[in-house]
Amino acid sequence: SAANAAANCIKGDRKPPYTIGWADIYSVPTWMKQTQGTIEAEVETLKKQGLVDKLVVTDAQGDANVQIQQIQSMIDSNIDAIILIAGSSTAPARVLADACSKGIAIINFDSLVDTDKVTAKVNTDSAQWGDQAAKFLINAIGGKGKILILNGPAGISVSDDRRKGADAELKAHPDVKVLAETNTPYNVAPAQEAVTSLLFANPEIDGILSLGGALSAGAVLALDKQGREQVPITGENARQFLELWKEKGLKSWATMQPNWLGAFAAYTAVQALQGKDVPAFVKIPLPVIDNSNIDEYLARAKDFPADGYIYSPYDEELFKKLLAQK
Amino acid sequence: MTTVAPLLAARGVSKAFFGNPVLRGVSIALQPGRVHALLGENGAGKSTLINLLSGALRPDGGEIEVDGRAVPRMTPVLARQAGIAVVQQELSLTASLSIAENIGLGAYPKRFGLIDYNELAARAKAACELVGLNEPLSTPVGHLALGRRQMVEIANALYRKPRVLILDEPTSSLSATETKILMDLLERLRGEGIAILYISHRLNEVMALCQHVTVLKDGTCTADRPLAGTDAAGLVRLMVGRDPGDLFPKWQPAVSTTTAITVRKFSAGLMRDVDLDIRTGEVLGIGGLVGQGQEDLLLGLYGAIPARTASATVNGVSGLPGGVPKANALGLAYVPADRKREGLHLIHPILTNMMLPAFARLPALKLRSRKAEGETGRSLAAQLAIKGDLQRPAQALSGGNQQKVALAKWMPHDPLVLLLNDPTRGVDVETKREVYLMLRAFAAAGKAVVLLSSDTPELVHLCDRVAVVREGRVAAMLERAALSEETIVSAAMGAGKQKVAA
Amino acid sequence: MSIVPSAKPAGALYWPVQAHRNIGVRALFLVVLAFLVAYGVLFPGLFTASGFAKFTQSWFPLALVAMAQAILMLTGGISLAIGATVSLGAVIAATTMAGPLGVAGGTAAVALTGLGIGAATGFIVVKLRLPAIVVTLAGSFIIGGAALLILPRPGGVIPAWLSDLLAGDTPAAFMLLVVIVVLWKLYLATPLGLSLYAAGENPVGAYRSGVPVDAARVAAYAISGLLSTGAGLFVAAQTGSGDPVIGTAFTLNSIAAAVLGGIGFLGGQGTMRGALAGSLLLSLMISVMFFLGFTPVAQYVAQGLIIIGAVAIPQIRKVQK
Amino acid sequence: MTAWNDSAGGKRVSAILKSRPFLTLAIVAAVWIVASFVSRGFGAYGHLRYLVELGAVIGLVAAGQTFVVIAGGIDLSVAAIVTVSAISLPLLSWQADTTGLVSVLAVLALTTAIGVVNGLGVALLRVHPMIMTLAMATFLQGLLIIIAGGSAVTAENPLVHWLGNARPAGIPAGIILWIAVSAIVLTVMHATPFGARIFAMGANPLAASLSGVPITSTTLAVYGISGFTAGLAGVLVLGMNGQGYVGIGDPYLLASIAAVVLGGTSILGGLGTYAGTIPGAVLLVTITALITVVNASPGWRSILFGSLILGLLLLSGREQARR
Ligand SMILES: Nc1ncnc2c1ncn2[C@@H]1O[C@H](COP(=O)(O)OP(=O)(O)OP(=O)(O)O)[C@@H](O)[C@H]1O
Ligand SMILES: Nc1ncnc2c1ncn2[C@@H]1O[C@H](COP(=O)(O)OP(=O)(O)OP(=O)(O)O)[C@@H](O)[C@H]1O
Ligand SMILES: [Mg+2]
Ligand SMILES: [Mg+2]
Repeated sequence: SAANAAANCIKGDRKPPYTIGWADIYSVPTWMKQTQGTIEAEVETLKKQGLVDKLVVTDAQGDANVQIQQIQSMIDSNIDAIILIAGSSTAPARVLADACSKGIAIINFDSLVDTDKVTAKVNTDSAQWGDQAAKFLINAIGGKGKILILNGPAGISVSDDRRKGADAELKAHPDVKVLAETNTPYNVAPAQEAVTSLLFANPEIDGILSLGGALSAGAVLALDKQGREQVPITGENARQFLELWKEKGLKSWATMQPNWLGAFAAYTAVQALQGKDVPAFVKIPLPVIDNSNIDEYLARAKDFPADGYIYSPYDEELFKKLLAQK
Repeated sequence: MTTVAPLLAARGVSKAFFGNPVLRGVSIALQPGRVHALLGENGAGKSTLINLLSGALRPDGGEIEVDGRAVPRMTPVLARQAGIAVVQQELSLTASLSIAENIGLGAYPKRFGLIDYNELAARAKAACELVGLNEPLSTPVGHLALGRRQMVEIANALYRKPRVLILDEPTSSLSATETKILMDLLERLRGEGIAILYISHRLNEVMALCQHVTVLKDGTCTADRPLAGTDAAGLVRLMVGRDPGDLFPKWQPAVSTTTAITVRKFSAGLMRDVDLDIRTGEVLGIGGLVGQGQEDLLLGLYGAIPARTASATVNGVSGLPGGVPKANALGLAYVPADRKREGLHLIHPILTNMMLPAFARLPALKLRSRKAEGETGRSLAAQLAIKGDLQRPAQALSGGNQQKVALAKWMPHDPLVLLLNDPTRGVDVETKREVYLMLRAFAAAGKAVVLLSSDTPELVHLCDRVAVVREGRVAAMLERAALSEETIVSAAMGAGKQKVAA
Repeated sequence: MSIVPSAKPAGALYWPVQAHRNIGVRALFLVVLAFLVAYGVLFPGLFTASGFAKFTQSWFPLALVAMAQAILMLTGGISLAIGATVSLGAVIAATTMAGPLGVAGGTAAVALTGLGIGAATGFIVVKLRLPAIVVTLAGSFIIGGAALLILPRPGGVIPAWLSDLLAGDTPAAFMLLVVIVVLWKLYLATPLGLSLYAAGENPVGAYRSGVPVDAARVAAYAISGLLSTGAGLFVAAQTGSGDPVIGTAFTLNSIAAAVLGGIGFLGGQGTMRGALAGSLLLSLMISVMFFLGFTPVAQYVAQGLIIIGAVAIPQIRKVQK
Repeated sequence: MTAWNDSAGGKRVSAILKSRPFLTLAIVAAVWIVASFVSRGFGAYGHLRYLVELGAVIGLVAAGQTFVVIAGGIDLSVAAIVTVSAISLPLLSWQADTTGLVSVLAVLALTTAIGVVNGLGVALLRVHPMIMTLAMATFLQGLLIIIAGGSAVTAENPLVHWLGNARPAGIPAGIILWIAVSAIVLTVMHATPFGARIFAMGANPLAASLSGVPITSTTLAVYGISGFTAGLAGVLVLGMNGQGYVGIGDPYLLASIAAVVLGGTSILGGLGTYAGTIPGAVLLVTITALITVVNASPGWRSILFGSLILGLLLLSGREQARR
């Protein structure tokens, strides 16, 4: 009954095999496709264990309103679990509360919703991301100099959180001067265009604080095409960036939003449905890529799409450990 | 002479477009109880003058007076308040609205701020009855034939109970019956003391209806006088400034026995199971009441609408063309009736309009020769008396001149069969004469002409044979000897049916 | 008056006129009906109060933006700023309603913003004679920027009772839609409202007949703005908060819904009932495809096919006739 | 009246000075001059050259879009086609194809075919262009799910790399490509019967059809051209970024339409020229770059961008009354 259920939203009345709903916000981008790949792999494993019988996938085509409607349909079809990347950090809150009240396990990862009416949220710490990236960069340029900040789209919580996370470090180093900031989609081309213009307008720069996605590759290409010296730059685990890093011998640091968050979310949903205790927030430690381990990542590059992300390895042990942490 | 102040008058008005003077010091006065004719060649400035009178355009100089008082800034709204209604040719209608909504357009009766549909229905019905429109009032205007739309337009003007009624070529798309209704109506309105300004290129109408005439030539007033004591020839003299020749050319039949087009059991649109032979060297008229399927006959032969036939031969090739490009390749050319919608590219230069059939036939990527195009264009313009810069957009031409362009563009291709849909609609007499001469010359050269016309005299005097169409069939095929306005009209009405069939 | 048939039964003209307007959208109505039936069969819960409520709630904002787009297209205009305007409406609602302005003040602020933006756009397009598509493209950046200024990241709050009222288990959204449709019918029965058609299809002729062409067009833009921010308010209520980029997808969806509903681009062609049916089809499609278990790839392909089919089949039938 | 104004040559000069393309060009020049005073590096030769190179991508997409718009349509699938082109090139690579030319041609054939399908829907099914191309964009999204990330190969196509990076005689290859395409487009548009048919079709399709213009095949050709130039833009943008990705074409949908209209082509069809689209494309990238270097919050930058477009439209964009 509901009283002795362990995790949020779980009433203990759902029996395996479970049907899992994957409410994808937009299935076309490569990162999403890779993430879906890890979910499908995990579901296969769970199927073999007799825990899951079906994975239902919806694609909101980038529209948060459609995602809400699709989650509603999942509720209507009495699905057992919903895993989702939110199209808006606020919009799905009410529909999720509905789902929660119906005893559906909800695991929200990557882009989170501001609500506690979910079974668990799974994510890296965006503020920490910004903080660590800023630390590396400031250190790499010797505590002073002129930098550019590249960030994801405006109006999105993730990009805003990462940027805010960098604030403390930047304030602590008044000698680090931010020449310009831009917001673009997390893609190569717009970053390359923006950085090219910024470089012409600000000929002297010492470092680039790039906060995710494929922005860093764009910046490196921009510097390269102008025949400029590369500067210290932060980034994410995009394969193109890691390859450029090696090729140009960059002074870099990268972290990642591991694609296996998806697999982990599916795993966690099943755990919660089975009555296991699941923390309301599972914080995924940020894996760090630096010169010490970049070769390990690049060695596996051929297993990943050319425009994809080389994520850190994972297995069930890791998932168990993550769930066990308090 | 007259002591009454004119209801509406222009005093020495001038108007120029982009520096080209169109009207120079023109005056006109509309008196109650009088039908006033406004005549002039195509492009003389008639439409422009009524646009000034009705406030659609503002004069560069001179004044517009209502009841003898000058109105400094005439607008369509003011004009309507002053009881002035204008019948534009098919200009002000909205296809998706119903007949009633179109008739009431711009002056809906209101109740609590909403349109009072019952009142609208009543008043629209009254207006419709005046012009003999009996279609349900809820019919969308888009479903009506051209002539019926014109009647809606007239009903729209009458709906406002005007004191001054201005009609710009109202009969050019009307059938004989509709024209008759309109003539009777105007006569009655005149009797009620309404002032009427009537523009037409059909001089017999003008002679029958009007009491006073103003003639424009090149933007100036060349005559302003009572009509009494003038004949049609006199009117033409006033318009063109010299003695008119005969309107219709003298011609000898040159019909051969070879046929240009033969169809058996031909069906397209409204036309059903028609057998027809079009011979080389003849002008074959197509007559009948408006909307009996005549247009579908031409369009079907031309491949512009789907058509079926048991057998067909077109210029020696068997089978229908089945598409406009193919029809063109077989030597067919079509000149549509509605020049603005179907005939011309109004926003494009006159020259481009003239060259379009050539562009459609030349190899797609062959380089154009601007020089050759210019020469062709100039010679066509000279041939058809189209004046002025050929780089102007076609919409800057007056209606009649637009019609000439729609015709001219086929001339360089020397088509073997000309399919003409009311080619002289809105064309002034002088141009008509030229067009008639051209058509006969064309036939004499061994080509075939199919002339669909709503102008019965044209059919009588110009055609070797006339096919009268009724309810989708050829009700009668009248040979030249049997041609007269009476035979055509009675065949069209179905009266002479037995006689002809026998 | 005389004995002229003024004593005809009420609506003797109005209803036949309406009936003629149904002709163009009959095929679409059938398609929508088929989808509704399919949805009902696949998800019987649709016929419960809460099922119906949720279903109409997901349709409602799309219905509003479809109307917002349709009214412009009827006048020969178009807007690429609908999505941004929805977002702006949402953030204004989410930042005002919990504050001193309260729900009434917040609603007024949303409505005034919509009317103001619409009227300004209309003025620029109509009076300055600039192409609507680029004016509203530029407008979408300006309006979207304003939304970002008000709420740089998702946040704000809508009073819970309002959210429960509009987007709870009540058919409030449906009632609201009915009210809006009635208001629209009333507007279309005013001289200014009906002028939309004439102003869209034949502005020169309409002007010469004394139709207030410019006023009708500017009013259409203003109403369109109001409907868009209204949709934003509803989305904010539905989600309980504001998001400065929530409306983005509505721009293209509103165009798709309107065109699906038979609204032409040249102005004066189409009916609002068609646009509403178009938006309903778009919304139904999402749920029906879910219950049929379509994969994302199949969803994309089916969506494309349904949209083309719904437009092409009536066209082809028309040609065949 | 001055003497030269009366001469034929003088007339032509004054016509050019008054024309929309020239006006747009003048605006671009003015923006460049003002911007280089405001920001030192903005007006540097290298930067302007880079802007033109970026403009080339928009310009290529907008070339097809100009054809389509003049013909009375619109193509909302160009963004998806650019992406399909950039993503599918690595998939269509063969060992034997050492220059990379064959795979580029294969991709262009694919994108042209996509355009032709658009044309089929518009001409034969009579689906409105906006709906047809929107639905096509939706289809292509489905296609992208299938092919995206499907290849672990980077685009190591020599021809594509050359296009994106080479600078023969100091001019980026992309710009050279754009110049060549522009010359062809302007010739086809204004000096061939095919071009004249397109204008006629856009201004009055009914009259054009009755004059013998083959509407169906012309429509197919127009959308095919749009697919082709969008595909070419995809190849170029792939070369410039070294890597294609899903979403790479997204910025080019609205940009191509804006470039066309800013360049003076009527969105209603029948009037316009690619000669205006060219400065229109450069104008757009210039404004984008200008906004990038302005230090302001995202909201203000967005507002500034919109206001600039609106302001420039006021200078150049009056739509003539029609119908
Ligand atoms: N808006 C305009 N812009 C430029 N030229 C115009 C305009 N309106 C009329 N014109 C020109 O003014 C002249 C007079 O045109 P108008 O339409 O008044 O002639 P019309 O007498 O009505 O001829 P028709 O007998 O053919 O109807 C024509 O040469 C026409 O080209
Ligand atoms: N460049 C132009 N721009 C806008 N309107 C124009 C232009 N040129 C001409 N017009 C309008 O078109 C009219 C010519 O076409 P219109 O249909 O009025 O001719 P019309 O002779 O009155 O036609 P019809 O004789 O068939 O009634 C001009 O009187 C003018 O009002
Ligand atoms: Mg006239
Ligand atoms: Mg005329």
